[in-house]
Amino acid sequence: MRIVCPFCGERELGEFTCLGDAKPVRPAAGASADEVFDYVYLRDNVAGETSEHWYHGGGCRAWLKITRNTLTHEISSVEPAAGVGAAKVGA
Amino acid sequence: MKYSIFSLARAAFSGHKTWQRTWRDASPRDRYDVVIIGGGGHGLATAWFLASEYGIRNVAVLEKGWIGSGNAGRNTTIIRSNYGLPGNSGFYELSMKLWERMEQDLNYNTMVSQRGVINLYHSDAQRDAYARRGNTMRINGIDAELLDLAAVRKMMPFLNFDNARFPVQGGLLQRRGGTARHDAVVWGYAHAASALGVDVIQNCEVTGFVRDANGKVTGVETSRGKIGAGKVGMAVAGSSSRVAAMAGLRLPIESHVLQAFVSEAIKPLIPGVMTFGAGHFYVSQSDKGGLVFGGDIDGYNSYAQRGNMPVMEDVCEGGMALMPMIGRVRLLRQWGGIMDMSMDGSPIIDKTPVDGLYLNAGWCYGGFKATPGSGLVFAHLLARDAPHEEAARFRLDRFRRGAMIDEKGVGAQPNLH
Amino acid sequence: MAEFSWLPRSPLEHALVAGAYGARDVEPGIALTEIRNFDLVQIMARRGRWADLANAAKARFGVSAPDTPKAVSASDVTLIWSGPDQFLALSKGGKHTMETLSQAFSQSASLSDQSHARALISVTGAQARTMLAKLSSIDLHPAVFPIGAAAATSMDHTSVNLWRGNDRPDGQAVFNLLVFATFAESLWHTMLDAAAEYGVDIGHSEEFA
Amino acid sequence: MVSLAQTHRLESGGLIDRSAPLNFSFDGKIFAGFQGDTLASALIANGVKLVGRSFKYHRPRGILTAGSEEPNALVELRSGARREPNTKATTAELYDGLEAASQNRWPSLRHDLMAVNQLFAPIFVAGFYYKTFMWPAKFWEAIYEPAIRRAAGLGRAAGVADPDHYDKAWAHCDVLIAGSGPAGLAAALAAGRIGARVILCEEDFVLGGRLLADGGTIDSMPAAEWISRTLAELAALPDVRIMTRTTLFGVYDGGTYGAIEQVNDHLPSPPQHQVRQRLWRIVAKRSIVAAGAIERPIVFTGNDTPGVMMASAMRTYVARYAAAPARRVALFTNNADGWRTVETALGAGLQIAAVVDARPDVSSEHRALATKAGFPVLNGSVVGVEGGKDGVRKIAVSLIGGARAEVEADGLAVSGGWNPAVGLTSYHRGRPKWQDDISAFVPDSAPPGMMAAGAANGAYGLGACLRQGFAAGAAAAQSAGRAGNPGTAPVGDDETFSLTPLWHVAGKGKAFVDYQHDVTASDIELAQREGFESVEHLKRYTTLGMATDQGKTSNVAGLAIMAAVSAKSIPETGTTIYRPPYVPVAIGAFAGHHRDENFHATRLTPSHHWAAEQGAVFVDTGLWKRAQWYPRSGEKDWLESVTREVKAVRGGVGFCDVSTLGKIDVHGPDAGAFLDRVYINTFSSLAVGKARYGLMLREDGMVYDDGTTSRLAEDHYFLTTTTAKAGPVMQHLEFCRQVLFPELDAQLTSVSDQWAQFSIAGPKTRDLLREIVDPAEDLSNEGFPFMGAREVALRGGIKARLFRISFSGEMAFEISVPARYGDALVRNLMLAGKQFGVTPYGTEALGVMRIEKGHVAGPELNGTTTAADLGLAKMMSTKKDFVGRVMAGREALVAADRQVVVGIKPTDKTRRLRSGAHVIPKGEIPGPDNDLGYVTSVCFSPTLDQWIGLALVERGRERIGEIVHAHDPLRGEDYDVELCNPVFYDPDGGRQRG
Repeated sequence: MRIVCPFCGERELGEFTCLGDAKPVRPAAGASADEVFDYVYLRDNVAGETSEHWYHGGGCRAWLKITRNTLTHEISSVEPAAGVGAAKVGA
Repeated sequence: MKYSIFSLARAAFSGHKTWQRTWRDASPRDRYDVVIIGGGGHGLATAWFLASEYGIRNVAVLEKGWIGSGNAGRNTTIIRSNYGLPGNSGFYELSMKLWERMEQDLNYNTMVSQRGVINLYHSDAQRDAYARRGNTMRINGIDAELLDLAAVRKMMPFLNFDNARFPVQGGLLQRRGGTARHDAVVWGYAHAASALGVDVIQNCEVTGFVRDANGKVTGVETSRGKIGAGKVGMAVAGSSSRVAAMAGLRLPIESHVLQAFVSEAIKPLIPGVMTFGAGHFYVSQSDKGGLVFGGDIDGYNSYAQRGNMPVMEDVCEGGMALMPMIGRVRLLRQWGGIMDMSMDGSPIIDKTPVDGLYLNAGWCYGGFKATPGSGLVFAHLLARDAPHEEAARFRLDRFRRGAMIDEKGVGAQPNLH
Repeated sequence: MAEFSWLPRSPLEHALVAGAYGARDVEPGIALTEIRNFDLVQIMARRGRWADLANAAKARFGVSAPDTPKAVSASDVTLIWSGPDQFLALSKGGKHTMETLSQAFSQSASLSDQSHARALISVTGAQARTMLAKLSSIDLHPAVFPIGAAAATSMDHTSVNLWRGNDRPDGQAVFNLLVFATFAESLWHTMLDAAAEYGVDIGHSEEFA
Repeated sequence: MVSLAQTHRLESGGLIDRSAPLNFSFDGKIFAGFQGDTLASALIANGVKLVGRSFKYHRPRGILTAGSEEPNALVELRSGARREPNTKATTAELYDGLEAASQNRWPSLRHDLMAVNQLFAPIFVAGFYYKTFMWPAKFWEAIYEPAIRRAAGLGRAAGVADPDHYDKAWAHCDVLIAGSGPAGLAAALAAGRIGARVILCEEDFVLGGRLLADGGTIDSMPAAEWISRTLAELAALPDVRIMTRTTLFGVYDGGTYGAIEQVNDHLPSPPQHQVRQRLWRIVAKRSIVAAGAIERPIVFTGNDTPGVMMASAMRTYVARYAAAPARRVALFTNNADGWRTVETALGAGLQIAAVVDARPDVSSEHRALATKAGFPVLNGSVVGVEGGKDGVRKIAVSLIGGARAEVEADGLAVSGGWNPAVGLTSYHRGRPKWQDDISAFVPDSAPPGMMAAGAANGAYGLGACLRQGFAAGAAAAQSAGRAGNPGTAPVGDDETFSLTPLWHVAGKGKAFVDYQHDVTASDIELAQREGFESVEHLKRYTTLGMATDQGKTSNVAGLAIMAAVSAKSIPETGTTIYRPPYVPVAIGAFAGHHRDENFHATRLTPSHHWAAEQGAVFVDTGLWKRAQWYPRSGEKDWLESVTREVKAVRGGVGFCDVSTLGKIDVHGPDAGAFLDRVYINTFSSLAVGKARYGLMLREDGMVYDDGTTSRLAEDHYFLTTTTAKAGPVMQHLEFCRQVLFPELDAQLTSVSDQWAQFSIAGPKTRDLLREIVDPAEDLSNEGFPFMGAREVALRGGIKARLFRISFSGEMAFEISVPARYGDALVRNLMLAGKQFGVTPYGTEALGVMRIEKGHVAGPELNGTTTAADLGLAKMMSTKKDFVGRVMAGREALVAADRQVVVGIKPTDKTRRLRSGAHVIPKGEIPGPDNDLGYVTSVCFSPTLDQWIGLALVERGRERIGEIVHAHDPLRGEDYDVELCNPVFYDPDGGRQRG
């Protein structure tokens, strides 16, 4: 697999680690245990296109949100995580 | 027809023209007491136990392709019961005991070969963890031995003892562990279940569930029409989430690819099953002579049944680190299976929140060894509506309760289990 | 009371043996040189402060801070991109140390001293690309990885910063590698194994290539 | 040197170098060949027909093919540690001194007693073993299986470490081409001229593919001349790279391809500093499979007799190697292409005995050729072969219409048509499609970026191969973004391909489909009868196509026979899944450099070489080498050394390198707020100049890691992790920062390698430090209180950081200096500490002291323990959100009966403890229901003069004082232990605060 890191360009799979589904969003403080349980444990586990968190640990250490097809491994988009590139957001 | 050397000899006179189908080629009927989705080892074993132990013979096993086409036919054939946590030890030992009588039970040679499984350790900490595990096994009445370096050297003189990055210090041995012929397990259960009246239906893909007004599952829609069912059991590891989604369920499961490899056939080179404790590599040698080996999952969700090179290289690096004598042995085939990776690395066998729908899932990469045990306890659940005592901890709600069975201690991250 | 000497010791001091290595029947195809005793500061822009950092960097170094995988050189410093919103400042002679830089970037960036965290190795020679192809999955073709190109990548499962410096006078490309200090000896041996068949000329230097 | 006759070497011709004779041995007998031979061609040149034995029946076998599809001619190549089992003689390049031996026979190839298996052939049908060997159960492992295993397998592995080296490399290109036949070379020309970066891989050691044997005319010149002109043109292009002896074996995601280069397999052993083989990971924007096609056999009785050979292989041996597989050749074909063998054989002066053509009609040209050369054309099929170990003698033919004929010949060339090499195009689980006009499967879909051209795509004529290859090369280069001019395509003759499908000639006696695995046509019929109709069932039940040739010559014939017996069409029957690698690849190549000590990288601490000078014993901790203890002369074992080290610390002062801890700079205005979210306790309130012990959880509520974090400035924290978790924690923190809490202004940098860090511990710590720290620094309890952290100056000018923290429970500091000064620091500590008896200590003594102090570490932080299990519940803040907070509250995680950390000590003070023992209530028989927990960490405590330990025990804290049973059946030990407070040493903490 090759992943086009938005910062480094195309790199090989070995530089990255996959964490898993990026769809579940960590519930805010004060969320119920059921909501947190859902976030931590339940997965759509899609056979097809899905978005995932990947870490470019063997490169620029950016966390990425990758849209990938689990049937073909084809990657259709790679975006930086929300907190990457924060230096360029309005203060 | 009963299989034996005598029936073989008799058949030889007729040029083997007298053999019947190993299992009946059944077409779906309108309704069954129990419909099992998934014609792999677990589904077929469940059907056989339903028929043989629980007297429920009006059973269909639905397989979307050919039986054994999922993980039953693409695993590395290891059987063992060397688990360390309550819940797992008892269950896998139940399974091991069923392996030990399988051929006689089924009248089919599944080549259960108890040549031993050894987990090598390379540090004091690893030795201590194996000691804890081995003692759990012993306390549960399972055979286990902790070998020191000298004993390992004697048993496997070909390992790299001299210039290894992580020298072997010893190993945890289960002599009753070993391998079995995976396809034969599938065919044997199909053969025996079919003989008891179970319909084994191939090329029959489940496309949806039939529900009554209360939401209870009363049957399945399939590529070969609607089939009514008193109860429906899912044994579709690798596709559990996809099938469960048809009933509106989300599971604590991710699908991951695990690669496996076999070398060219060579004369006997290694005894039993070995796992490398300092890398991702385990290996056994098949009766045909190929080294059957594997390692870690690729680490990303996949339904593609094929993996990539980094893991392939990682596995071979482990192999060469452990026993550099395999350098000139050639890797012949590489393939991948879809693993139902659960959130604690242990299986789920339970009723689902949907009435009439029963779940057998989350086997991670330990499903093959569980085949007979899984069949028995799932049959028990389907027949009695209560968990078998050896599967009492494999409940679906354990994650919500915090009662995980996490052998590796890595938590809710399936790709680390 | 004893007087103490504080001689710095390079992480490659033990492993590096200057001179020829590997194949002897050929003109050495690889030159490996360790550059010792440098200052290296990681400069990471704070939230919303890239523009401020860029201005401060321009003022301090006289060149623009790299915002893409590049290494830019001024007379006394090389700025090497190391990830989004961050770069490394590599220098010698105490001109751009943590102490001196923290003033300049106190508002816009977080600074972390990496001077001792890395070893710096320069790879050159006719077979440099061939040899690096055994270690690096990066495409080092001259058209793809020109002078000034940089990459945060891995070699032998170990993170490295790789960039192409100015060509040697004989026209050979020069590849610079910053490797983590505690991995350096191990990676060095791996590099020697990769290079041995081409013949290696090993040295160390107090000066940048 | 003995002069050895090459009895079957033709007088002239071939691409062999007759000026370079080579000697080699086969089964101990010495033969001669030439440079440019393969082992197979050299054996043929020497008239050797019998080269191997089959897998199951041990039938005598000869050479069938001239390539990597060979099922029969497998040998053990080389000897000793370099012995390579199952090496295909057809691809092994000859070198001087080559040693080869036949395999799977005993005692010899000619007289193989295992051939007795043939007597049992009526019983040894497909899958017979599933029906027997079941009684009695114990006999399987004891008797049946060992016998089966001995009989199975093929060659013998060396059994000792491979002495050769391997490496791996990366390559990048626009267009990757597999194969150097007409299609491959034309593709390279087009892509190269356009300006693309091209890599062409050819498994052979000579470029040209089928052109080498079949010749032809291209651009009005002989093929050989066209090849050399083309290679010259390609060589002049800067970005075209031709790799011979390199086989593309797999295609992976994102345009990544695997290839194996046999760098030095053509030499007796690799030259110094060189590798045997190199694994290539090639990244290509586009790829072209121009790997040709594989001629397929026809299944008929006796088709495995030595001397029966693929027609194209016979041409190859005659034309390329000038070696005659037979003097009097018969041809059995179902297609026009097979007739080329007649032309080649006649051209080389061989006799043609007859052509058996299964087609009803033969072209007039071929009839004329037969008449001119004087051999009969028999329209029919071969139904029997007379002969044996020494080859074919006579062939029985059944003519269309029913008449029989016999032909005397010493070789039979067979052509059943061609199968495009669809492996590479199918490895992403794409299935090839059936093409009726050539009766073969051709690529349908292909992995992204890949296309097939030439014979691999079902285009069999020379002209078509050139056109397709050239067009594919141009298209690939253009779609890879190149825009040059490809010039004009090479032109060759178009030939018509005429074939009448014939898979199986029914007859009595064994007719082999899979030669190597001895799968016969009747085995396939049996499989169908028993319900194994799916091709995957067929493969698994009969082992068809699972041999080392991967079914290259057998798969399609097998499924065609299955289609016939199950009354389905071939496309309905379908193919099995194609699986890489395309050819078997040495496991060593996949490992490359990563074996022995180089399996994984090694990390060394800044004091490593100093410790080595002291004779330290090192332990592997992850990738690190850490000093475990420092033995002194006269000490009889590790325990004595460790005990001395502990006593020295407790009674004086010692130091230990703790640089392996993960160290992370956390910067930014929100650094404190960030840490509050990742730790269970609060850090935003920590004063500058102070350190605090922190515990972090996973989101599932289990303890993840612990360590001390210090606040060095308002916006700068220095966080430490355990050695084991340094990498994972960094990744986790980056996840928290970048994904979970992007709104926080915090920056993270690993500074693990920047700092050499040492723990200095013992009552004389301050005395030692005062020697080394600038006298102006106040190290008094007031000036530098417990949990203080700040920068200090050292004597001689450099700066250090001091942390007053203690793992040992003693008065202790951790000192860190920039890593290049780490070596100087230990030497200076030794120098300055001499007067205090300073003692370096290793990880064992560190571990002893932490157990004495009841600190938890790796064995307790095992991923299944909660903060409360570890006795750290009070650290959990209730005033803030943090990772893991909610899930930590689940019922089973706060249950009263959880296993929690307690201390243990044996009731018999002389008894040794062992980790991994289980804890059982005293007086009870151990069983799953009373297994209370287990011992996690043990040590001999020199301070208490007995073994002590920590354990995780159900309701452990309530049980303190209880005598329980330590049960260790693995080691045959059972003894009583008392559960106690885990803090064995200085429970009030007075020493560390003093």
